[in-house]
Amino acid sequence: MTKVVEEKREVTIVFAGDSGDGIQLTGTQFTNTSALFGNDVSTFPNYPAEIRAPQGTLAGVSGFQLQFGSVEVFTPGDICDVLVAMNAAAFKVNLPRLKKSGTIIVNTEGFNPKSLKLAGYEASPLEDKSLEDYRTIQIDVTKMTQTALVDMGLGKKEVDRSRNMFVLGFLYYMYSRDLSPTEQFIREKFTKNPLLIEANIKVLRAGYNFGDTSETFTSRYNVKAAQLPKGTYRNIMGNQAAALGLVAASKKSGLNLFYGSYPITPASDILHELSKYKNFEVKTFQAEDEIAAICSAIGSSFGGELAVTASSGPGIALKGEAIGLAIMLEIPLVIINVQRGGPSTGMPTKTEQADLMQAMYGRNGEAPMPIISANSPSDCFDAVFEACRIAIEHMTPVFFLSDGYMANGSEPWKFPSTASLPSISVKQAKERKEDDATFLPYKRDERLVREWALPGTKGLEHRIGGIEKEWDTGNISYDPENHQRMVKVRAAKVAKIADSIPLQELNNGTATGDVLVIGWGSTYGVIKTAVSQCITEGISVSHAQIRYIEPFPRNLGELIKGFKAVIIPEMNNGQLVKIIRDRYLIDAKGINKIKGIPFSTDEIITAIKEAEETVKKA
Amino acid sequence: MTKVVEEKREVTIVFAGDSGDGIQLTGTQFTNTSALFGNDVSTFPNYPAEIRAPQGTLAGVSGFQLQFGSVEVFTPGDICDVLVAMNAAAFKVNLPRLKKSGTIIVNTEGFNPKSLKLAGYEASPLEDKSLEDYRTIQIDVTKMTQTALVDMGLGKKEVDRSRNMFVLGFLYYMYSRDLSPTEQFIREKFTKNPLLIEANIKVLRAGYNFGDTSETFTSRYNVKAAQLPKGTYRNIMGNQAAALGLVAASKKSGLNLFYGSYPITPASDILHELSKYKNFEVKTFQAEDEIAAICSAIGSSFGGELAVTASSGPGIALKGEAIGLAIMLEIPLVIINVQRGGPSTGMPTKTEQADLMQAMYGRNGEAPMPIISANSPSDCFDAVFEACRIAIEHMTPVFFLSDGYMANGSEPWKFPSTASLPSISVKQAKERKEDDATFLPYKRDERLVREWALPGTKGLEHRIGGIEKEWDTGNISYDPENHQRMVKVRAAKVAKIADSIPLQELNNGTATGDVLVIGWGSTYGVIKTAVSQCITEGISVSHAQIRYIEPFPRNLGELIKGFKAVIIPEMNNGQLVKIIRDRYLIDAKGINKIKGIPFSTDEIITAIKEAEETVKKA
Amino acid sequence: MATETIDIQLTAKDFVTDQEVRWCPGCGDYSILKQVQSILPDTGVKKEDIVFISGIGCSSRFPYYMNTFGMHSIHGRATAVASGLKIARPELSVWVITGDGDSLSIGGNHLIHTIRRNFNMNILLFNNEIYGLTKGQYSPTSPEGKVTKSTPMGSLDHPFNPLALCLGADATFIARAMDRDVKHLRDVLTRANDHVGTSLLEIYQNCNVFNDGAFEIYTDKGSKVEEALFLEEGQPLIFGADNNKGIILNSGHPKVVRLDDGSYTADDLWIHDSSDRYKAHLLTTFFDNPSLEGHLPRPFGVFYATDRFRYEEALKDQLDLAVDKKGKGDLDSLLSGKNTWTVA
Amino acid sequence: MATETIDIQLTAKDFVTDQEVRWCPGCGDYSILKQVQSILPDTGVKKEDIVFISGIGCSSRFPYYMNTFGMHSIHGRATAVASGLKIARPELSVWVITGDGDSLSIGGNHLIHTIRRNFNMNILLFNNEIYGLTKGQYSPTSPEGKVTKSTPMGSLDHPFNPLALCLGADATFIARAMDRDVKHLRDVLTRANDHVGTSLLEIYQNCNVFNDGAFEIYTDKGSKVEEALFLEEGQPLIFGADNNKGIILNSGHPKVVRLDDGSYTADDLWIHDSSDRYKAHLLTTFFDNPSLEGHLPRPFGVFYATDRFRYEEALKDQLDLAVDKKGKGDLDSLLSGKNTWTVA
Ligand SMILES: Cc1ncc(C[n+]2csc(CCOP(=O)(O)OP(=O)(O)O)c2C)c(N)n1
Ligand SMILES: Cc1ncc(C[n+]2csc(CCOP(=O)(O)OP(=O)(O)O)c2C)c(N)n1
Ligand code: SF4
Ligand code: SF4
Ligand SMILES: [Mg+2]
Ligand SMILES: [Mg+2]
Repeated sequence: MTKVVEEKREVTIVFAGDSGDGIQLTGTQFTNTSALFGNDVSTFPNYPAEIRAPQGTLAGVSGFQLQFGSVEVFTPGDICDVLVAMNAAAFKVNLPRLKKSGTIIVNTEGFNPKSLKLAGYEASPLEDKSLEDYRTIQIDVTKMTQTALVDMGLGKKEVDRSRNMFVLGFLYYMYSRDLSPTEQFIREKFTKNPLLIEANIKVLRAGYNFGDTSETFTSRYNVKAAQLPKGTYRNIMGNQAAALGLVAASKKSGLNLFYGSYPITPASDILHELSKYKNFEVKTFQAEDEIAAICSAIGSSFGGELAVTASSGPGIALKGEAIGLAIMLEIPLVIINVQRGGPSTGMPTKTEQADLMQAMYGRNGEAPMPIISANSPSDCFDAVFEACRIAIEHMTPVFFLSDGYMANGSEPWKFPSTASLPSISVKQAKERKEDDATFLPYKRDERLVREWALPGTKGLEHRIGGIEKEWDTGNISYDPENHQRMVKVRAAKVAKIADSIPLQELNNGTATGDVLVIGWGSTYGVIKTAVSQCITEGISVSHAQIRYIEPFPRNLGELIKGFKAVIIPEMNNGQLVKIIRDRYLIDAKGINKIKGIPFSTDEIITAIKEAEETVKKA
Repeated sequence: MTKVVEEKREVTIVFAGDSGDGIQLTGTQFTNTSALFGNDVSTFPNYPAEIRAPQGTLAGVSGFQLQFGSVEVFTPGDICDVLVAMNAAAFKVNLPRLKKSGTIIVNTEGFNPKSLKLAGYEASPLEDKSLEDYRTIQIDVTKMTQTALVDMGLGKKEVDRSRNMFVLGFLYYMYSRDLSPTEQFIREKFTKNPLLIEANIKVLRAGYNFGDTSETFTSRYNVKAAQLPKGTYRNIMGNQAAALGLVAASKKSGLNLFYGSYPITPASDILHELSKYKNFEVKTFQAEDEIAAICSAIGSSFGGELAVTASSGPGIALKGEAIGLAIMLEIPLVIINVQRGGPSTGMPTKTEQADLMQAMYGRNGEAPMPIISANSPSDCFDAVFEACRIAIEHMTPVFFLSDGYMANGSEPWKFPSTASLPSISVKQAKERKEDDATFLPYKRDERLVREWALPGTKGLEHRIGGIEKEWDTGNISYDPENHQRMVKVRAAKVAKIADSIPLQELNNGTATGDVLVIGWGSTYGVIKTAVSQCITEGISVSHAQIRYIEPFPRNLGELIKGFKAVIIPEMNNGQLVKIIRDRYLIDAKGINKIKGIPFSTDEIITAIKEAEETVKKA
Repeated sequence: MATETIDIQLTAKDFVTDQEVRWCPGCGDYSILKQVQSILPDTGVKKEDIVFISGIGCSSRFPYYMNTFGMHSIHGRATAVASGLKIARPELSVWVITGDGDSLSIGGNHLIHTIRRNFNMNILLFNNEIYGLTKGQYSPTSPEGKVTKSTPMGSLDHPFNPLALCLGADATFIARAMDRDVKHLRDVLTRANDHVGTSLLEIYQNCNVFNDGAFEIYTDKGSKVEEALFLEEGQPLIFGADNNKGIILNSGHPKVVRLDDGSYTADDLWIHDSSDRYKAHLLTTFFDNPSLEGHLPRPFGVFYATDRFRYEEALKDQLDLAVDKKGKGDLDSLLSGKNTWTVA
Repeated sequence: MATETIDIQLTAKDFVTDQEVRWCPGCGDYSILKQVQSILPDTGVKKEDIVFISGIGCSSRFPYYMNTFGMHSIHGRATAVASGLKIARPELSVWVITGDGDSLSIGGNHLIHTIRRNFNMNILLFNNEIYGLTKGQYSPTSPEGKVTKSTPMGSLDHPFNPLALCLGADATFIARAMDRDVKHLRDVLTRANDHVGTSLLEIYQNCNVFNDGAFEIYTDKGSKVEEALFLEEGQPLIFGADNNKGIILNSGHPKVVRLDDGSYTADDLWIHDSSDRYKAHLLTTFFDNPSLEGHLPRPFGVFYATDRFRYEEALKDQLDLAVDKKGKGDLDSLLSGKNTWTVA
């Protein structure tokens, strides 16, 4: 029997199962294999809130969605072509994401009476007529795996743990993929246990062969390599990229990296990542709390290192007072907020963009500081590198805003070479001789930046602190005129950074037109996709994704003036929109989704069309 | 020799000396006596940053400015009619505040060579021609006091400590004041030391008599009682009024007051004040830090008390995370910020309004809460009472913003009777019987407010926390739709408070016109004075002082539309102006002073005239 | 306990909520939950008079599973919230549930301040020597050199000795128990609850996902007799297979001796006296790494219990005294103050 | 101290800045400032290698007056800032200046964590048993019943015993001195500086404005001999007029005995040994209210000093080891990772 191989431009798959089912690993392997094959990929892991929620429950479902394509893909996909469900709960939670006529692959053993009950099903949905619209592939994965491993002397637990390899093998067959990258991975992972290597590879191949030999499956798909720009790629997650960006900035500035942090979801992975790089002179310090974390970073920065602290919303709230100190001290410091659903503890494992105003204003007094964000997982590298550059070159704390979506999502990254990265210039005050003029710690250059004066340097002894300081000398001053001058100069210093950052470019569309969609952060991919599609449909719409939120690029106001309507999609209740309205007095409209999950392309397209309609009517 | 008695409408005096000179006490006594006499008064104490800066230095100068009048006065005065200087440093610091032709009263002993040197004078300014424009009264107060107390057996320290009474007595003479209120005060203050009573009264009278008998002083002044609205008055400072407002709200709601706080300038006096009211069942808890302070208040509120926490900017920054928790819990809580100069430690003893944005946005996630401010010292009573009412009736944390200026300033207060105060209605959930429906902790009424369910009430057992909660039940929920619904309902609940607060009224001027001056907080008095004066001069200007900053009064947008230009004076670098611009898309202009000291009337008048000019030109 | 007692007898089941328990299967938290639910009926306190307050962490999910009043607050602050509640409502039975990260890392300051103020509340410190909820970073109780997600080359922090720290903060009650010895745990829970003042109970809790077996040496049949020392009031310090070892005090320094070779008898041994602060201090120092030669066994039970005034009671006394001295506060006279004038 | 030493001899004057000292006349802080300035030249550390870090409080103004590097940080956080600096620059000589409110109230957690990590730094805790800068509220070291601005009816907090707390946090060096006994203060400052690890020196400091005379009993000629016990290494614990009293250890419990009535001689007494942790603990308990009958005298000097690894050194070792094992980090190979593909 010949099997048809169908060409596909892009495919979205969601893997779902219990958190013990190895879903994240399965998804990551499929992603890596596809990326290595040359597809463009974009992923969205969706963890349960519990470490290990009770097996088989709705709350315990772990999901991993990915889109891969022979064209550029900017999101992990809105609706899925394929749903892989290891049990009834995973099926129930994810069915709404599946497109009509999509493919369902289920492990039938996960639909036994107990599992059905846990998922709240009266009867098995697999026997339901409602599934007629879909193509359903039912496999007793558990049994197949057991069969494959019979006589290998493994316990039931170990056998069951390799079930995911069967599914993966089967999908590799369906999408005509090579098994070798995953086989290599298995060999490395179980390097200390040859039996497990053998077992996992066996099951992986069993899954592949099952697809190949079974008569049921007549179609296979092929998603060609994408025409990505030339170069060498790797797959990378946002938090990983941020960690690498910090190490790169350390290298390019010649400063050791200090990372003071307190664990919190979803920022902790940066700490885990960096703690592996001790041979890069990277010092990670797990402090007793977020306040100690930022204060230790302030101490390290005072000592002359590239100091970084990171957290998520609630932890950032705790850092507000110390951020104010860093602003007064005018020392370099990068503060990373990997945002999650709020307020308060909120939804720790879900994504959101609701801490922008906190970054702008979350401290006492007039305390402006630069804010920069990234557009996608791999872009975290560039953005955090840029945050470090600004911090060091402009002697200021800088916020870098990431979020759970890009932190855990992944995509191919055409990584740079060390040589191609810009260097970061560090201006430290020089040793003073006896007859040199007295050192003035708060004397500024033309960019209004003071010098970094490191302990250990002769003649630079000086004292700084959080009380208002006197112009030039940095001594305590309660003088009214001095205070106003200092408040203004601190603001001007931040504003002046606009001179050295790129102008805002349009990410899509023409320089003038009907609708401008302004986004920031991880909405980049979905806005990009939606705007492209609308342009194809002939709608007059452009897209500007803002990386530099404070200060804004110099030309942003001008750019906005070219459009009749401005809409600002955000995963919050409207924050950037407030700043834009205040600054440019235009009636920008917020498009808001506060569900802990990213926008779908459709949602943005609908918003664009509504805006276009309003423009047309006017 | 007859002495002329000259009538004055209003007089501004600044008392200045070392922080050990009893300046604050002298000023307060003069204020109280004038108030008791029937003048309208307004005061502005200006402390040094140090507890006791070295004697005689510029940094150690303590000042107390007051304006009193036979007409209503709204500010402590811009320029002074009289400067009382106990030493050269006090003279130097305060001379710029004195109007040309003003009166200078100096203690000559404070201009000895050592004092001159400490103040940085080469030669005594008293012998300088530059003083010719002023009327200078030189008294060797130190010697006069010593003479008055000779043979009383007091030590030099005690004698010198009563010098301020001589000055006070002299001023009482100059302004035709009665000595008895101060004599009464002395008797109470030194009740355990009759010798000191005698001494202080002796010196006070000596000062008075010195004025009376000395031939040098030919003019006396009379400032008639003001035509204040009928009623009984007392003099009150802002922090005191806030403390009383809390006790009153406790009484009118029937809830015990819990005040959890950590000392910080300029908020500590509320703690000191409240700790005296134990017989009102007021519980004050000095916590180990600001976080414990607010968390203890959250615990107390959960237990059913009227819970309050207070701090100033840096301490408020530390409370951000816990404020988010209170927003999630939807429990009553009043958070007081007595603002001071920032950022960071800033200028602790100086005033500023730079924590508005922090109150709006200083926490993670979408976390809206009501914000209310007061217009003047006595208004702190009403504003804090209103904050308590909103907190209790709408089950929400509420910010009350005060500042150092109104906290330490004082004015006459036509205090209310308990009976005249509105009552605050507390809606607590009732005990549940066996067959009652299950209690739903997050079920809301038409105002979107949930019920307060106190431990100890049978059948109301429930668990709440900072993780997103399910509609009605309050159980943990990660459901995307539920999250959006909850974020929106928390915002709607706060927005709905606008239904129950008064419409914005104009404090001065006509309902439409050229210029609208919008203020908030302690700028009330100076804007009121400036606008009145401009209206007299025929300028088309009105004044709206906003008490309710979140939510705004429903009619604010409409009201603003009636004017061609809007200016917003703030003691910060522009904060309310941002909110107004964003909300109403009008080109409101900020008038900003960031000097740690209040606006002068002139500064506001100039701004109004400039705005008027621009309107006329357009 | 000042709390009113009840006539209908509750059972452990009355304290179970309708919320699904969501700890990992096998987590030590299950056992602790069960023992707490099982001792509460015997305290005689009404369900509605009990409040569980927690911070953030796996263990801090505890209140959701207790059918009492409860608050899952923010990380590290449970003791501060509980302090305010105790001041507001001294009659309630308040329990704080906290983890080793929650109470000793971010919440360390509130813990020691609560302890010195001696509010009448019970603090259950679930010590699993790891951050569970954030998936496996070392905690302030993790041993030196511990390899975790954030310390791939081993932890560099010298760990806290929690009971020694709390005693240093002048605790009035310190005790230790473990998830697996349920009868002993129930006994100590009851004694913690009976103590009037802040009772600090450290419970060794196994995190089978991120730190499995951290306390196995004390819970495993084989090693337990040699490694765990159970403190009993008025009894000598004896442990070991067939009770063959004991502890003596040698001019203020503890020493392990054998009871089966004739050199010492039970009469020579240190007698446990939980009112003796010096001895309690010594017991907290029984904290060596159990893999070291000559180490002392780890004590379990009540180390120390003493009576000291409670903050909330002292405050109540001041409030009463103030009323006695000044009369019940009269708002009108407070508002008018002492110096008024009238404009007619 | 790893810090390089110098050839030109500095003097106390070299450590004076041009900033006017702004404490209240008579404040105990002046003396401490002076003693610190006077011992620094003898440490042989260069001015530019010394950093003073403080929090907020009267005492925390200290760095402005030291002609070294300095930071006046925020309230309670000086130890955390200093920890980061020590990790960045282990070779610097770092001093933390803090008050009883700064270190034990808002900063309590950072203090105990710094202590357990044992960074090589010196912490000078200026204890005046009051909040000076905010004008007179009680602090965590104020005695029970203290009447202050925030406690008109007397404080309800049982105070911390700072040295007991720090020992509970496993301090490697604890000591006590006072502002008025300048020679002793200089000695103890020098020993604190010599200690390699976190040295915690509590200094009784008189706040003559808000808490005058709090330590008079230990500083006043008349009472000092009876009330202050000066600890000297290897010497018996003797105090009292004409050294007429001593302290013995009675089966682990301290007791005051007379030396002048023939019942005891110096040979019977407790010999001070700052390496004995048990004895150090006992010494911290010499903390009774001095107005109580039969109270023990208050010890001054070095209670305890021991050697334990320093966090920053252990970290340095790990960094070196990592380079040894993996080679110096190569950014390009880090950026490329293990799985790459090329689009041609
Ligand atoms: C302000 C803040 N910082 C950090 C976190 C992340 N966080 C949650 S629980 C936890 C530590 C958990 O450890 P532990 O207290 O030992 O509890 P366990 O999970 O082990 O029971 C951390 C770091 C948070 N929720 N809030
Ligand atoms: C976050 C914050 N909270 C409160 C304060 C106010 N404050 C400054 S110093 C201080 C306490 C001072 O006491 P202590 O540490 O004993 O120092 P001392 O003045 O007695 O030397 C307080 C409460 C502050 N500056 N910052
Ligand atoms: S992670 Fe550990 S502590 Fe948390 S629930 Fe799982 S087993 Fe228990
Ligand atoms: S208030 Fe007290 S501690 Fe502060 S400077 Fe004055 S005397 Fe010293
Ligand atoms: Mg733990
Ligand atoms: Mg102090």
